[in-house]
Amino acid sequence: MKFEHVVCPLCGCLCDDLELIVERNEVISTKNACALSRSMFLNLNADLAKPLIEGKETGIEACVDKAIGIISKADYPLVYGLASTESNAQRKAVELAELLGGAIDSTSSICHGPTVLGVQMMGEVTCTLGTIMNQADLVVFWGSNPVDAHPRHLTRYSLTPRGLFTPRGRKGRRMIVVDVRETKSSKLADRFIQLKPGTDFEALSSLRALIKGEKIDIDPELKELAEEMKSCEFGALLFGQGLTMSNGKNMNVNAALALVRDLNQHTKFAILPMRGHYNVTGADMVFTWQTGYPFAIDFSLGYPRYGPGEFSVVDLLSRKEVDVALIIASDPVSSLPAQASSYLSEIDTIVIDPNRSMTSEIARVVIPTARAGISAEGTAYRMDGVPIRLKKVLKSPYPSDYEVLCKIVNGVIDGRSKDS
Amino acid sequence: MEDLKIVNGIVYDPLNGIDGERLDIHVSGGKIAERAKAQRVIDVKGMVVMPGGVDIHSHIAGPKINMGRRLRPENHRTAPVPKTDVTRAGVGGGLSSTFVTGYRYAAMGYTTVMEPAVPPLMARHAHEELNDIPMVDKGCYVLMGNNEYIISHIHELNKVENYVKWLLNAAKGYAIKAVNPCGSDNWKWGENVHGLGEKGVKFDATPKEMITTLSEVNKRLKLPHPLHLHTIDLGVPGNYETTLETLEMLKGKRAHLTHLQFNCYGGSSWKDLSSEAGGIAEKVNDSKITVDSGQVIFGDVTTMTADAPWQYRLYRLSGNKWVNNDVEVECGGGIVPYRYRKKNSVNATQWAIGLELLLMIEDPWRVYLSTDNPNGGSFTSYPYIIKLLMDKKFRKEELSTLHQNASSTSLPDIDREYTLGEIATITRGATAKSLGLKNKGHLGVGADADIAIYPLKEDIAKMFSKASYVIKDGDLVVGKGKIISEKYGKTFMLDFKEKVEPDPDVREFFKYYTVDIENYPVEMAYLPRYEAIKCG
Amino acid sequence: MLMGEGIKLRLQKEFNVPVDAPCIRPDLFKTLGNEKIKNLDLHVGNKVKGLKDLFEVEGEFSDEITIDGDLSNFKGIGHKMESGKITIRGTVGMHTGAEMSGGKIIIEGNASDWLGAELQGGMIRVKGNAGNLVGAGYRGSKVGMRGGMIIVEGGVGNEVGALMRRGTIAVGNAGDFTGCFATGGSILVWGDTGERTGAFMSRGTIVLYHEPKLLPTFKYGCAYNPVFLRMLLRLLSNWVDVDPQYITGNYKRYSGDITELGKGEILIWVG
Amino acid sequence: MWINTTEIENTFAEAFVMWGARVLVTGKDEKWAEVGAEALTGFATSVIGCGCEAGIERAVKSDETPDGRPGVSCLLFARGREELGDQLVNRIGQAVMTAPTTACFDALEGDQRVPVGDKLRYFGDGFQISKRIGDKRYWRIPVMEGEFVVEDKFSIQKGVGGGNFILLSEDPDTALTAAEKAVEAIGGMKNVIMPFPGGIVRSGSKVGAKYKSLGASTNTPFCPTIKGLVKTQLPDEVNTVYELVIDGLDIESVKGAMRLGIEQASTPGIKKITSGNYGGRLGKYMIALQELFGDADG
Repeated sequence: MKFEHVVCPLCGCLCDDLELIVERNEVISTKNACALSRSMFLNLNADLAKPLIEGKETGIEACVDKAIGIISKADYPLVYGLASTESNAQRKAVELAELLGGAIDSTSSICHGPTVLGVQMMGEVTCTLGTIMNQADLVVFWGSNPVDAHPRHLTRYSLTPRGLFTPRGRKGRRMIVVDVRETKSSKLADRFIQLKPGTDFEALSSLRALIKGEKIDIDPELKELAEEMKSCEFGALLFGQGLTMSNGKNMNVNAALALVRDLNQHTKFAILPMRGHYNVTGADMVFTWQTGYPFAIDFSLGYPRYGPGEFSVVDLLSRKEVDVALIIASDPVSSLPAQASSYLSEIDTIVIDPNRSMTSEIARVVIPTARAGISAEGTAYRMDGVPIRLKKVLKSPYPSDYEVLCKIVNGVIDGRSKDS
Repeated sequence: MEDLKIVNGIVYDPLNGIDGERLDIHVSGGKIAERAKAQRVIDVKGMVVMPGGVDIHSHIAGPKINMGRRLRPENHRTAPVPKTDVTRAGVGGGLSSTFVTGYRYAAMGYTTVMEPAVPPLMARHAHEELNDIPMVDKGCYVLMGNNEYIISHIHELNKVENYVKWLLNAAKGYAIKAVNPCGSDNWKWGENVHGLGEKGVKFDATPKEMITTLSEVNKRLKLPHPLHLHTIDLGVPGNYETTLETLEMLKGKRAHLTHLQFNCYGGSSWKDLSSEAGGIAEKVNDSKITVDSGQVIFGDVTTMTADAPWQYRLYRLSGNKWVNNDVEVECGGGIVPYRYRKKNSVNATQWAIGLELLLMIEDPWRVYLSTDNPNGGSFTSYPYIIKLLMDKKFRKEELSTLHQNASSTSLPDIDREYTLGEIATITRGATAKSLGLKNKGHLGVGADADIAIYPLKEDIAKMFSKASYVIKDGDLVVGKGKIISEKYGKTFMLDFKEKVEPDPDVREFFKYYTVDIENYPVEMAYLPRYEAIKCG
Repeated sequence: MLMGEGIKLRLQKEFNVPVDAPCIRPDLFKTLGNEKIKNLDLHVGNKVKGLKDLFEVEGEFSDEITIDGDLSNFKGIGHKMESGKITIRGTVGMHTGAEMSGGKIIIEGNASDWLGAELQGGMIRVKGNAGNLVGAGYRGSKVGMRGGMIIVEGGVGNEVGALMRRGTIAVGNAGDFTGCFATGGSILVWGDTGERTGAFMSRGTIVLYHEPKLLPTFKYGCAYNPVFLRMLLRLLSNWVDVDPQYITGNYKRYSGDITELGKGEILIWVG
Repeated sequence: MWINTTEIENTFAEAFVMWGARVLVTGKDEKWAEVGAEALTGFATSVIGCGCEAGIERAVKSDETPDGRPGVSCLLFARGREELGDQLVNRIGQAVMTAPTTACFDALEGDQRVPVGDKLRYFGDGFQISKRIGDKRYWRIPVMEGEFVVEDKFSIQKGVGGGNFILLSEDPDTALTAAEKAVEAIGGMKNVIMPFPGGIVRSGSKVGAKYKSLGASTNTPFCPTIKGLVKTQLPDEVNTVYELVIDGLDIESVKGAMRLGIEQASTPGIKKITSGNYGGRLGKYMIALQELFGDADG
């Protein structure tokens, strides 16, 4: 069976033009998919999670009941993950955290959390990816390597496509890469500026000063870059974790946001974060409309409080402040610093995930689910905030993340009404 | 859902010509009924009974308000809203979270709210948020005034008509919205338009052509609500001339000019900005146009509009943080926090203009209450505005605390005081009528049983800020200003009768989008509770 | 109320989950008898408990509070207090003294992040170290500390005095982004400072006693002995030992951050 | 009444209300503090022609000044609040800001305050910096030498102007010596200044004049050279008269200064000490000379 216009639930590009051939509930070929995406679609059945309690396989109902039992008794539970699921599951997760008086955080806090902090400080002059396609004659990739991390970004959105006002495609666009090392992307660039590691902030600040017309003693390449940025017709700065997770973090983002904002006194310029997980943006969105805050939220007082560095996953775990962790569609053991992730094996950790992961290995309860975007529908938000509906192409024996979370929420409520 | 009988109330139902009569209201099956087998009788002796409020223009859902929420944790921090046994937690500052938005509207007796500016590409997001707003029915208007397909087909009315129809259906929108037509598109190149006749930077289309085209299409499609227009030159000193020209251009046509306060400025700079509300009101009196006021409220607000060049200007003026988002081929938008100050001459004049419009436009069926939430202030300020309208003395007292420039408007000389019937008109009857929502804004038999019951209080602001009872679709949801039961309303969309297919041109145009045309239309999954209003 | 009496809290249990304790404030305690103090609510994780469940409470009707115990996970002690004195004989958690407008907090151990955040007035003294964002503005705010004084004898983390508008902060060592986004006020760092001191500052003063690595967006002015600094140091010498040479010595003056208004200053002592 | 061989006339000195301020000028060393203070209080003998009356109160040691440098405390008096404010702005701006190394502080505890630094700051052309240290606000104005620091507002209070006594002597040298002795003694006192040159006035004045354009003219009843032509107040043997004028922050300080001055000046050869009064028309305070000592005797 052939599925067209399929949305790829892998990276923040959320390409929606894939074609899949499905036979016997397996994807047997893909069209338009990048290498990462193809590999994902063709290996969907590898490493599937099984319902486990204390490492022993059991029924999914038993797992859900066990999870309800654990989480209902928690003094301060953490709900975490949610970057690789759809928005209904995210909504339900917020409801659960609120109900429990716990904390909720998404993987934003370990990738583009600094971006959010930057935006809250400086504002953000941005656009959708199609605006870049249609208008940009200059694209600057800063601390991001789209060729490896977002393989179709350059061809679908930012470099080669011919848009409404960019009929010459690649020929009409300058590509600049600023990074601390050569990458596959920098090799494609018209100009590559290699920074000393940990000096992004200085470089961005210097560019701002140059754009204001200040004279400073700086690398001539940066001076040329400043001129290029000022004189383009429509520029875009696309930044990744090379900026957000290097020395300076949110301050680097502040400087980048300010640079782009200031450039708008001279030309049109926009800035976009190159977000990794396909729906990490959605987690920000859902959390924000339900609570006012995009990540690192605490409900222990009955209302939402915002605390990056306080209620964010790394901080809560490394300070050992939570007593139960519910991990949804994420693998913190593989992605968090050891000091934080090791605590997950000390407490009651529950994992809701379609696949086995390092976290499910250490979890007390594992609840397998139907994978969003493959076996469950729902909304995902592209890295630029464009919402796209994920498709269901395969059947799964398991309920979706959303369905499992609904059961847990209802279970907690039922448990309470029995108690009282 | 039990049947109800609401007895002994003093009823204001302007659409049915009822102005303060003591009447009993019967509710059955979620509708107003001739006679209900009332199992439950609510005695509202001495209270005022009105149809549920209908807000025609309030930014409550979608990418823009959510970006605003994300931008302003400092605003939320001071306004936490704890969960209760029946309600969800959230934040309730000027940018309330979705749940709190619903609760706050309901507590004031509002039961229908329209989100007025949705980029079609982001409509799915708007619907997701609308679905998380409890207590009220809702709908959204679709941004079209800077749509590059329309701009580039501006002289092909049939194509535009087909496209608009398809787009409204794709976005599951309720009305056509135009914001700074052609100006926001120019902002994609850092420019704006000045005057109705100015051409775009990249396109051969003028604001005038865009407005007349959309208004004509609106008419041809027989949409229930007229073109909802945020016209050009908003916020700029001296813009009243453009506004008069716009009104002249639309004379005899149906159109709704929104938050008109921002378009009534005389003078040539911020220093000599003055009110031209009188002339504008006269022109409105002399037309078929409807308007909403866009009252400003003193204090901290977050301005947000698809008028992106205006937001850039406001950023440069205020130095506050600024968000801009250009949406491919459709529109753009901006967000800037701002503080309206009593002692600021411009802000004080803006405050006065909003009231002048409401008081000088004679026909309450054609001027509606709004703050352009959250731009001029929060919707939670409506009771305060109602008090200003109903109480001349209070108006004067407030005026005396403002910068003197507010007193050089005609406001001090206006003696008009709104009656409760007129308040009911500008907050529900007329707005429902303008929206073409035949089951809203009145208490006639067959109407949705959305009922707001207010305690008759000395202080009018207090009276309207906490309804004694609110009934939504026949269920009692608010008691003494508190939510006693959470309930989700429906979303209004349009019913075009026949299937809507895009023109081949539109398919061709989608190469300028980064989303496949097949994935573009909002699926019905996003409207779990809906009512499709027939066009025509 | 007799002088010297005061209220004593002794922590009885140790917790890992965070405890939200803004009720511990002298201007409130001064109005309460012992029983009422004992019954004040605290949030321990998602549970509400009484003060007496955690502390042994002695004394009543006093605006001097002394607390013994490891309060590392206690947040918001002295939040918004307007008067009185808290002495913490140990280490304390986040948001201590945040938004306070008067009175005094003495911390004999260490303090955590957001110490004295958005401080309006009063004084906080820490014998040990403090965390990040001391005296800073909360997320999204335009203005951080608006007055008062914070003295940390040990080191502090990053972004001390972020968004500061008025007041004085004096610390042993400081991390990165000291005084970022400042629009006024004075920050003195007796020891070492990290990188990017004064980033985005538009006004305000940062005084350093060890040669830092400055951002390229700060511009050198001259070396001189600033009279106002003599005054500030003499005032500070009421609470900390100030080397007389700091008062009489010369300072190199840098203006910045030129990416912003550029009217801030970094003064570096040259002896 | 007599002190030693000097007759103290039974009359009163007529003093009036003035607004006073205490300005502390500091500098790199005593010299430059003094230079600033001298300039600040220069040409300030009489409000009649100088706008204010001012003088140095005392030297202030470095450990008592806000910036830890030597200072000089000055008192300035003017008829009204606004005049005093203007004088402070003009004088501090022209005489202290211009003087090398100086800084300028408010050294009065008063409840009313006038803007000074707050006005002078504009000289900084946008580069001035406001600093709050303790509970006071200062302005730092960039100047060619470095920075001039001046307090934002200065306290003012109601004070007393025109406390005086007049020495009548046979011999010019005796008169001057006695006057100097009085000045020296009063110089050690707080809260008062003697605004005239060396603390001594030779050209005492009376209210009114023959010429309509003048409000005051030479004190003819006390001018020895024209004794024969006017209704004189001078005995025949008197050849020289000096007046000592004292302005103070409060009446008690002025009285104390007058008492000490009269005691010190009552030396052989000083025939009589009297004082200028205008029949009660000039001022609020009438300081009876003899009562000064009545008080002292107790």
